[in-house]
Amino acid sequence: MPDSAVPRPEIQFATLAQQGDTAELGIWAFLINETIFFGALIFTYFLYRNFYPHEFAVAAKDTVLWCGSVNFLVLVTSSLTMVLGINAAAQGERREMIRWLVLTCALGFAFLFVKGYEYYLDFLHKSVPIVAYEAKPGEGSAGILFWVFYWVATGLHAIHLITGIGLVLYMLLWRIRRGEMTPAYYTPLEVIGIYWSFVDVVWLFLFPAIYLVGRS
Amino acid sequence: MSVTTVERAAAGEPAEAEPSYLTAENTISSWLLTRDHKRIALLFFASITFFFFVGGMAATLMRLNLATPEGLLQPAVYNRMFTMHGIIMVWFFLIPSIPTTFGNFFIPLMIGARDLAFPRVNLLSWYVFNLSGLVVLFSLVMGGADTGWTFYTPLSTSFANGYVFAAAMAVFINGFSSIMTSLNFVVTIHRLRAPGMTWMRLPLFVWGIYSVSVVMLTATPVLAMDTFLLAVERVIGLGMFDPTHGGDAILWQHMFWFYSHPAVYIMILPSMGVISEVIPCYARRPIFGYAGMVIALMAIAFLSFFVWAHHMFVAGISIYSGVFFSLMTFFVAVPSAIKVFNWTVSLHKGSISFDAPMLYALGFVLLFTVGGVTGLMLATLPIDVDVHGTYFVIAHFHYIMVGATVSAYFAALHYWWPKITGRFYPEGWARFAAILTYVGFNLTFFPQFILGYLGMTRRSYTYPADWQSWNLLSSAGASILAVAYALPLLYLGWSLIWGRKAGPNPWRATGLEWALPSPPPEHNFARTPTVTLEPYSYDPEEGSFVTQEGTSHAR
Amino acid sequence: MYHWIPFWPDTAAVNAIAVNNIYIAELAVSGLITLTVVVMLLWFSIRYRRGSTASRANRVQETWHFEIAWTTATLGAFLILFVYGAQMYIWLFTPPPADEEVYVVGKRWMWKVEHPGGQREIDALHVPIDKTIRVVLASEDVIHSFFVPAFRIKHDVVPGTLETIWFKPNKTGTFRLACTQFCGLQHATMAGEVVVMSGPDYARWLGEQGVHESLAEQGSELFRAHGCSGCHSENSTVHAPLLDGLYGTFVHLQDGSVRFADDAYIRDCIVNPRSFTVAGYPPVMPNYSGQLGEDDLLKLIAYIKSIGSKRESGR
Amino acid sequence: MRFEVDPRRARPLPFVFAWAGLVVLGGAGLWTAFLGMGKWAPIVQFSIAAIQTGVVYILFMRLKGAPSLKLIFAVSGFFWLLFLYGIIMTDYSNRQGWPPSSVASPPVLETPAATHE
Repeated sequence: MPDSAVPRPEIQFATLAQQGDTAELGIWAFLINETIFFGALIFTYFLYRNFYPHEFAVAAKDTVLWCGSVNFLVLVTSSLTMVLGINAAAQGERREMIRWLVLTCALGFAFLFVKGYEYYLDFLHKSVPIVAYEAKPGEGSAGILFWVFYWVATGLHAIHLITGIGLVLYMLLWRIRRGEMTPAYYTPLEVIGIYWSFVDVVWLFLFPAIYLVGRS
Repeated sequence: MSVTTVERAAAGEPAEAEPSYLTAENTISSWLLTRDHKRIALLFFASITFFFFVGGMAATLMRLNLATPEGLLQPAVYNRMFTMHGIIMVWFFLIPSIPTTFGNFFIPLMIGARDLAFPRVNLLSWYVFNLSGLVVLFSLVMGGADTGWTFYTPLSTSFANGYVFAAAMAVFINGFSSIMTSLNFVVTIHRLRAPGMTWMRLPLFVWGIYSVSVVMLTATPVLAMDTFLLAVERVIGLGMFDPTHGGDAILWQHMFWFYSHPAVYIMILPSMGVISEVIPCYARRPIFGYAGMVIALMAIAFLSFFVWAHHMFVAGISIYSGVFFSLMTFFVAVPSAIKVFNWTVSLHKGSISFDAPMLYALGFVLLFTVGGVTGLMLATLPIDVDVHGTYFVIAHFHYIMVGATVSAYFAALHYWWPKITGRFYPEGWARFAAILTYVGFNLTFFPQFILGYLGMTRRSYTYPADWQSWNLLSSAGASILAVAYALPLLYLGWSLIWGRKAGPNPWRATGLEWALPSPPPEHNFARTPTVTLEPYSYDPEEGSFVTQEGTSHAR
Repeated sequence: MYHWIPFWPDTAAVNAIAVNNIYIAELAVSGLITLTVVVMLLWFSIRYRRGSTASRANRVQETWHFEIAWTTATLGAFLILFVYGAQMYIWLFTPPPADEEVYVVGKRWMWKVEHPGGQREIDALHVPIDKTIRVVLASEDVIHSFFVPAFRIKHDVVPGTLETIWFKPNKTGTFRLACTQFCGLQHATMAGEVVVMSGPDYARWLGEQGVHESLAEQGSELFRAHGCSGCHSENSTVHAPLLDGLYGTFVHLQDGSVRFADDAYIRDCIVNPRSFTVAGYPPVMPNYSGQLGEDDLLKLIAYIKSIGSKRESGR
Repeated sequence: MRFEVDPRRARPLPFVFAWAGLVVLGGAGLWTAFLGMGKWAPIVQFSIAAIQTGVVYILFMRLKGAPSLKLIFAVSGFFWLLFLYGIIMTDYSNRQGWPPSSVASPPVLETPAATHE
């Protein structure tokens, strides 16, 4: 790797190590904010599920369990491939790094594909409030609150995932191609990896909230 | 761990040789694409000043309308005016005011850093702020929203017919700007302090900005989610706050005030920081009880999260909850009281000169005290039950948010004006404006306390005729206040060209920012300073002072 | 007793006297704090102005004693105020046994009042003096807030729930009634008057309203018209709980919880029956939300209340 | 070119194990949904989610061996959520007539003396 590819620290930092450390702290500060953002949404869910347990259970029976479970697997696996990609970057295995990152991206797209298909099934089941909705017997007027939550939560999660895919693609198509990710400085990848895993964590909570309520 | 040591290779030149940040480059793109925190601060300053006068215009119309019971405006117009006044003043002036301008400009200078940790994010924050500003202006131009700045559901979701969606989206987008700015400050203050700049040597302004950033970072996402759900409900017609589907209309208020009560402290904490800079400088003595001030700042920031439902004592929350929030509100008043006492005692055995920033600061202390004690009344449950939603509340929070915060804003503007521009402001005019602000403000808002206890409800375009004298008094005060707020724009503008040139340290102050030439060079410190002293090492007896990196200056 | 104070609002209820007292106490404390700050500020500013010859030697170095002192002082004062306020709040917001009850429905932009005898008024509320009046509040659309400055009482009216407040007027006259929660275009004019009358005057006023049916009787008609009586009666084929004597008792629900049958409970049961299935009964009741307006609901509640009290008095 | 590999980035095996653990835990959560656990089901399922979150945070997001400041940042989001959840619940848990399915604190009991004058 040519020496010129090793970036110099920005003007406000003394060393690359300090710059990298600060960037990681930055993403963690951002995640405080993201945690509370999704946490507030999930709070409304807890609240209404607590008020209307029967309505929620009935309404949630129409969620597509296999889609949610497959997506759980896909997302957890993508977190792993992301980490392996960063490991490869840390070890200077450029080819391997690219392979893992491409796989991560592909898994991200797979998630979106399954999610899209699930949305289509929801449409067929008439679970789209306003557009196509039919209250199931027993779900009362509160059951639709579950579906509002479902669309808001999965929609916001998908937006976050799309952002993540965009960032990985930016790394692959721009920063890595220009040879900027070296074992000496791969913090951008590290930061994106942390963000990616956080999107995964959101799904860990949405999965029981959406798919497991009202089974059995 | 948290300390930078940089010896830039080419640091042999004397600092004066480097061009100032204002003159380093002069193309339009050098401003619009700048990563220099000082330039971004000026960009924010321009945006915020613009919104201050837009919001002020709305306030002028309101006070004109209320001068007579018959009013001047159509009810629909009046309703939109107070809504837009609230939204613009809260999110587009008060919340970003001090952090994005003086915070941006002086945090790196005060801690001895070359820039904020994420300069690009900082610039992006300005663009996002302006984007949200465009959205709110769109909403305003199209006719405005008519819900009040609090967007209470279900009025905002199902019944209001203004541009509520656009206004809510403006608030949502604005949140990103707050988050980016506060994230930047938190990380910068943690990671980029100069050697020797320990936590207990930070100037109180830095502490103020740090505490406010923590609050912004943790409170804003709740508002973001809340406005997002509101926007969804507004568009599709049903949602989480919809009582016809079993939703709870009060949940909106809980989540809204979870942000918006801390937001009040977002507005006041940086001002407290400013006042803690100004008072020692003009009293020529160390601040009284530095550690106590720091603890009080952080305690206010922390406790501010536990008091939000005091906006909801009559909203139908459980009475036990009401009692809890009342107790917490009394608790949060304690550190505020400590700060007032400490500022006051900081004058003791000083050598006080009454320059314009000091006049603003003393005005701040007095107005904040009045706002504070009336806040105490509002924390007392039965009184709140009575005066909630009346002009008493309006007067109370204007004392804090306008009286105190805007005074501090002007104090900061005058105090740091020589540093920012390299020119003195005209002292006589500035003192006149400071006194005029104080008089006009009290004349405007003190009558509103009386009106409130008499039972005049807020957000009303009309009122019974026997209250007209008080309202007229208030409107008259408002016109004085308008002059007092417009005046600095004129003489500060004048001083940009004809003002006397200022040296590096015209006030003989101790902070690191005064060690730099005025205006500062592009990359601040050619050589990272090493801090050896706590701030505010003034000596009133000798008239001498020692700056934080250890240079002592005799009288 | 407060008339000599300038700029003081009317004080026309027992509640208002209590609030006046605490308000005066707070004014005194606030005045004291403000005065302390102002005096200190002025004194220091004058004595230690630049150029004055006052000695600056022996500046206080150990500041923490002072800080501890005024922290404890303010904390103590605040806690006293808190306790004083909190117990009064609980008293204000816990309705005592009532002599009279009225139903008030907020609707953009008017207050609709229904007396138990069936008398109705708009933007006016007639009440007798020296009686404890209980007001049950409901909203048809957005959040309103019921505010009578002369009584120092206020409560938001939230759609989807019923709120109860009380007051006991002690002065006859006409007082302002206002809405303090912004509710749209004509919020400012959503006001009315509360007329406090002597007992005989009030009885005469009630009689003059030309009403034939009490609220409960109107509710009884609705009870039949909406088919409630088809299930909730002794000779029904559907297994549904009887409502006689329900009001004011504890109800055991299917999910094991216990609810107190008050106005709000009955309202919840009508609009959202599935969440309140009574233990031992099948969940078959249809959902009436959207079919009944708030005033119809209040009539039904008045009816169910009346058969509750009939049963009791019969026993 | 010489460089030191961050020891936490040297071996893939811990991450693979963590991944397997996550999948197993996810499967367990799925399984509990069909057991008919009633009101315990959400508690168990969200506890599983919390454990999974811990695994992801510590290993995938490299909190293990990170400076304590990062740890504080990572936890503080959840810490603040506790305030949000806990304090709002002080209201909902004993609001009159809310939530609909729990014991409301009984108000001072009275039936109106007479519904007719």
